[in-house]
Amino acid sequence: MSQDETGISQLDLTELEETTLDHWLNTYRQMIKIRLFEEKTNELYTSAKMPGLAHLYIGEEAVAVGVCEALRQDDYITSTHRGHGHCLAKGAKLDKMFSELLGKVDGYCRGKGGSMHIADQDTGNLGANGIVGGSAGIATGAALSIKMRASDQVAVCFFGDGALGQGLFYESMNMAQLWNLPVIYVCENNLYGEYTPTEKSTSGNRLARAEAFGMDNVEISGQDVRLVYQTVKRLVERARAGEGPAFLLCHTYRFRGHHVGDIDRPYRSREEEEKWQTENDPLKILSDWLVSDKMVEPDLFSQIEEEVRAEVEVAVTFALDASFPDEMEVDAHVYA
Amino acid sequence: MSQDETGISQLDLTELEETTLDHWLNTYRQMIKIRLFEEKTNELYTSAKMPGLAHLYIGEEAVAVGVCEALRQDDYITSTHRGHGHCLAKGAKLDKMFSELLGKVDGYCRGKGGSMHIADQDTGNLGANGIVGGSAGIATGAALSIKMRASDQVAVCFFGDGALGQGLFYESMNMAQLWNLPVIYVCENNLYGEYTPTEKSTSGNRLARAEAFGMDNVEISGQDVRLVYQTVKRLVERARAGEGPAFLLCHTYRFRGHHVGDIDRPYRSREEEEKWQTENDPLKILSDWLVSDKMVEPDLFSQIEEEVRAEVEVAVTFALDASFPDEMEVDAHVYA
Amino acid sequence: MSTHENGREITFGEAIKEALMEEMHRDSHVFIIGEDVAAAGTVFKVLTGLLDEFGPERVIDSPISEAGITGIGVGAAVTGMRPVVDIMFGDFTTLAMDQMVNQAAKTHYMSGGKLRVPMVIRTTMGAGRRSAAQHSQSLHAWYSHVPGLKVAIPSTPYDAKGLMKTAIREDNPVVIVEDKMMYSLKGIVPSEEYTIPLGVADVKRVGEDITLVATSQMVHLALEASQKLAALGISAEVVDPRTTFPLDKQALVNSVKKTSRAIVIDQGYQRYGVTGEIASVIADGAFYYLDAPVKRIGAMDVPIPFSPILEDLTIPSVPDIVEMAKTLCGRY
Amino acid sequence: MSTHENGREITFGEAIKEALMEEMHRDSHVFIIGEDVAAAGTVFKVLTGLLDEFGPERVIDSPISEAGITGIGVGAAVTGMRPVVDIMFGDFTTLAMDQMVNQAAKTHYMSGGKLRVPMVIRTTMGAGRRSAAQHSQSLHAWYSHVPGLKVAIPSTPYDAKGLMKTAIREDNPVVIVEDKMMYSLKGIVPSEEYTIPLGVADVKRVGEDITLVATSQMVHLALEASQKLAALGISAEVVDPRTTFPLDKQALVNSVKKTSRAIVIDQGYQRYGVTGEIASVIADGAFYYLDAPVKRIGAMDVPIPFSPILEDLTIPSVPDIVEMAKTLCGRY
Ligand SMILES: Cc1ncc(C[n+]2csc(CCOP(=O)(O)OP(=O)(O)O)c2C)c(N)n1
Ligand SMILES: Cc1ncc(C[n+]2csc(CCOP(=O)(O)OP(=O)(O)O)c2C)c(N)n1
Ligand SMILES: [Mg+2]
Ligand SMILES: [Mg+2]
Repeated sequence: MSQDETGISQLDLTELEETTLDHWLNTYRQMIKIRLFEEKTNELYTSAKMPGLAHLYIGEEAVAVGVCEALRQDDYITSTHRGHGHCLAKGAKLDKMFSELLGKVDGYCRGKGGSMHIADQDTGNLGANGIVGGSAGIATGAALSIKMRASDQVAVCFFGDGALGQGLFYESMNMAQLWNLPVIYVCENNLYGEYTPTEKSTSGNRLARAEAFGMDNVEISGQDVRLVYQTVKRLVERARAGEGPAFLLCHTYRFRGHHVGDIDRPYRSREEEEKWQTENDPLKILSDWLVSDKMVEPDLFSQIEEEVRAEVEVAVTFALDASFPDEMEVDAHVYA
Repeated sequence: MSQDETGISQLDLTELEETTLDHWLNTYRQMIKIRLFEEKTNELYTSAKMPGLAHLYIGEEAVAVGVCEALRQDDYITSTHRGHGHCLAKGAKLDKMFSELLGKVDGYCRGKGGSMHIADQDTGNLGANGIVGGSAGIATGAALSIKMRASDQVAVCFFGDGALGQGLFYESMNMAQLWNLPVIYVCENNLYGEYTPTEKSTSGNRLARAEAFGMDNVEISGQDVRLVYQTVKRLVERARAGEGPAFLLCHTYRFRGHHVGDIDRPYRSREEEEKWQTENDPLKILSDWLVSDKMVEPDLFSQIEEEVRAEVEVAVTFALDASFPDEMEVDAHVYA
Repeated sequence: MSTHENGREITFGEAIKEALMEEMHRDSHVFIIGEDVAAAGTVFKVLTGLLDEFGPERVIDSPISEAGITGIGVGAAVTGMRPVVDIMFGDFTTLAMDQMVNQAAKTHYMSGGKLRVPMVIRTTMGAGRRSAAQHSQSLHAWYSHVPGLKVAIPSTPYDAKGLMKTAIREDNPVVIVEDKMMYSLKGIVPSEEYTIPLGVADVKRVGEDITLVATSQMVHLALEASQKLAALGISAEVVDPRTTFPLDKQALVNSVKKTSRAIVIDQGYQRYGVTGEIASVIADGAFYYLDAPVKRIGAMDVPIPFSPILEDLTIPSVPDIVEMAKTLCGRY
Repeated sequence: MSTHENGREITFGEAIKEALMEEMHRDSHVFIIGEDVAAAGTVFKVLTGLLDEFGPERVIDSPISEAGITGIGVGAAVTGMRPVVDIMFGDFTTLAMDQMVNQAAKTHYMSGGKLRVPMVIRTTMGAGRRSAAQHSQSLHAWYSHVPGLKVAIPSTPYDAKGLMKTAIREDNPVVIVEDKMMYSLKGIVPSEEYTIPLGVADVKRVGEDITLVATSQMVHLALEASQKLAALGISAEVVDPRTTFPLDKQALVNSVKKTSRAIVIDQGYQRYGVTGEIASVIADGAFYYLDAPVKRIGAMDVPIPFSPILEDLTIPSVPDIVEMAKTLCGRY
């Protein structure tokens, strides 16, 4: 992998040749699935069908999908308050996710977790987290467990740029590096933590935060799913081979508000948003390349989109029709 | 200031010319005062006159004294569980310190704080701390307060290498750098945290931990008080001038156990201890130089030592004779 | 009951802001630090306008560092400032507990009375917003357990403003816990300046047959329950301690001595929480006057579930109170 | 009272170590992580020998990162291991509260019962060592307040070993709080293997006139007080809940129904602590049997002072218990 003059790693096009067209089409499908899931979630919110709030992942799809495509199903991830993308990318089902968002008993957590706490053991998702930075230790502990069990799994810790404000991150990275644990810290730098620009809350250089612990680190654009995939594949191979943890900084952007209710967004300009949405849409970057380099018919993308849209419709209908938990559920599962 | 090939900053001998002989003799006096205070503290412990435990500063005197000689009385320090040296160096009185260690009402905290919590507002000591790393935020907050009050004070945060394990440090350094606060983080790397060698608990490079936040940072030997003083003077000047925080890494060694009861020290070799004690005694380094370069008569040091020893005797007698607090004190000062 | 009928009607959120606004004008040492407190005026929009009034030096947006900003608050407080540290959700105070408990609360005592920590920690409590287990807790029992901290949990705009102003002027760390569900609740506050001392309970409704001791939002449930009970011929007295520490034990005990029955209602987890302390204070102090055991209604002892149907079950409710009161008064 | 007179006499510290030793032999998923737990065998020397037996992979010295190691424990637990996280002083759990309360305690529930967190957090409590305010707290009321956590506070080597073994086999996070002052306390444990279920109180002494509910080290004070009371013709029953959650309410209430008087003794800060909960459980459950108010003796509500003369005043004492019992029994 090469770097440009800013030190940001660039795509290695020859390496891409190894990957099949099917892979990329599936990648596209995963990304649009997230996009359409989130759009539907927004609709559920605005039509007052969803309780509470949700933090949409629209615009950042390439990060979750690029990372998770490089993982096995039995690899672990820990996720964040902005977690739908991670869940879906790791293999979660639309109907059980919508059900969870609506507080239904068919949801991944029987409606008890909701948007901010979806977990799915079957796909290795150890859970979204409502505490910014709250999963840094959990991912690191999963990696310790992997090592103790002499497994070759890998753990990925997704977190936002805002989580770099939390001390737990540094405690965790220190131990991961000390003990050479198979964990990859993936920072989704979407330029804001809530309504505060990241440079107002983060001094110095983000990559250096990992470098300080002697940790392998890479900085990439998080909008190019090919690059994310390529980079993570390499980091995962290293970790699986016992070569230790890594820190991956992905530059990305949330196209929507901090959460579904964040409509005005006075803290950033419409121009900035538009620029990202038009010039840096991960779906478009991938499809453009597939059309120009892989001779894919543009129609194929609308076809995939329609297929996924139909799946989303089925799933949301399922969820809307599903039952709320029985009242007896309320004090079940407090203890195992 | 120059650096050797390892990057460790070295003494600038010409700069030293500016400093008077009186200054250095006073520096020596301060250091031997700490040494003798701690030896007496150990004696109080072994003769079962002191309740609880104490963490002795013997061997590390040059750090506290070098730093505090570069500070004004109205500058702030925050200290640690190993805090006697910082207290004395900042100007605390022997009798009130011994009294505190013995739980007497004449102590700095009326006997309520003890060894681990001595604070002295008059000399700017915001307090020792029983929580490793616990004062990182306090020192940073003092610096914020300085800035808000438009004062030209400076705050120094003393902490051990072990405190680098605490997340609070990184949260604090991030804010100090973001807001350009007049705070200097002084890491006393004495190679161990309790019974664990620092390299077993600290990955990567210690200096890089500050570098990661874009913070000015320097690494020095903490055994040469001239170098500590020279370095801190420069950092203090910068901070006073509004040029922001700094991180100073001082390599040092505690000649004694982790605390007064740590006698066997199986976690390190007698050879290692001896090497530090003979080759790297801060008192000897200073006095040797004063003899060889400043033509000071060796006798002067024994004379100073005897004077200080007498002061220590007077102080400890005062403390031993002092009264315990009245029982009514127990629930006074819970609230102001 | 505090009489403050002549005044302006404002919301609970506005009351908090007014208190800060007035105190920041009065004393230049008061400042606010927290996540998204400045331009955003907090995620609950409670502080909107303070940035314009006082600028970014006194209304400081911080990184997401709850422990760090609390520590910074302590450091600023011992060196002459009067920080108001804003911890967005009470659930996040778990990240700042060392700084709150080992540093802020103990510094004055450990220093033998020399150092002072005049600092306010503003945080929130309360479920009902479908925010799930990590954004809905009411952890004021914890803060109240700690010597060195004072804890206020206002239930009305009037109390919120008066207690906040007092807290800012206190030379001790005070935790103010605001129920998120009450920010738009309206009430009258006096036009002129006022403060409310910490440690003085307020009788929100006078009654004869049973005492409902209620905190924060639970006061309004208790008042609603009192209406229903009145229809049944049961006269309930509603007493709001307003601060869990100092606790106005005398007022609570006196009320129960009069009514001879009591229910303590609080939105924290029930076990080892606020209701246990207050119930045992009453059961002890009014022992010879009690006609029935002192009962407690806290939040159900479960992590707060997301699903609305479940979440609502975990929060004390008006029917819970009415039913229990009826039982205690022998009406079943 | 548990009968275990046939066995070996070991110390409280040895009991903890034996439990760990046995469980680590039994189940290779059990491991220990903490500061200076390995070569040093903890600062209290309780775990000496485990490193030799199980090696540094299963007895892991960590950096000074209480939040980090607790989080690591949660992550290891949900992925198949059974970590025992060692937090040296209970005072330092303040640094790990988010991980204990928002993560460990809630993960099972929030995941709808799918993820499990079989993890033990070992920590300490208790004053009396002249360690001052940041090394002497007993914060088990906090842990007990949190749904999702279980909390054991053993008072004897027998209980310590049996409860620790059960805790390690539990599929839930269990906090075990050990009084530092008891590590050298001796007692008999059976030669054969045994466990003790969580939630079963133990009557440490049978009596008729008054119930002394006591936790952890306070059990021994209560037993000593019982001797003194016996000399005065007052027969005290000493009941040790052993776990604050689950709490064996029935056993406590039954004892008081028999004796009609009770004092609850615990070394946590008194206000909003363990004594309030237990006293109100008893005052409610045994209301119609009580001859006197249920009384409480907790630690004095002050930061624990260093000076021995002051520190001793803050800890519940045998005379405190004797005096209060005499008063309750009408002997003054
Ligand atoms: C400990 C904690 N503090 C504050 C919050 C409130 N909060 C929720 S999301 C968020 C911003 C997080 O920013 P970032 O990590 O960059 O993630 P992003 O939302 O940008 O994806 C904040 C402050 C929280 N959930 N947890
Ligand atoms: C938060 C916290 N964790 C653990 C301890 C126990 N402890 C006291 S001193 C110490 C070692 C500190 O090492 P370092 O910071 O290097 O200081 P040194 O003792 O070497 O001067 C530890 C672990 C503590 N006091 N606080
Ligand atoms: Mg962000
Ligand atoms: Mg050290």
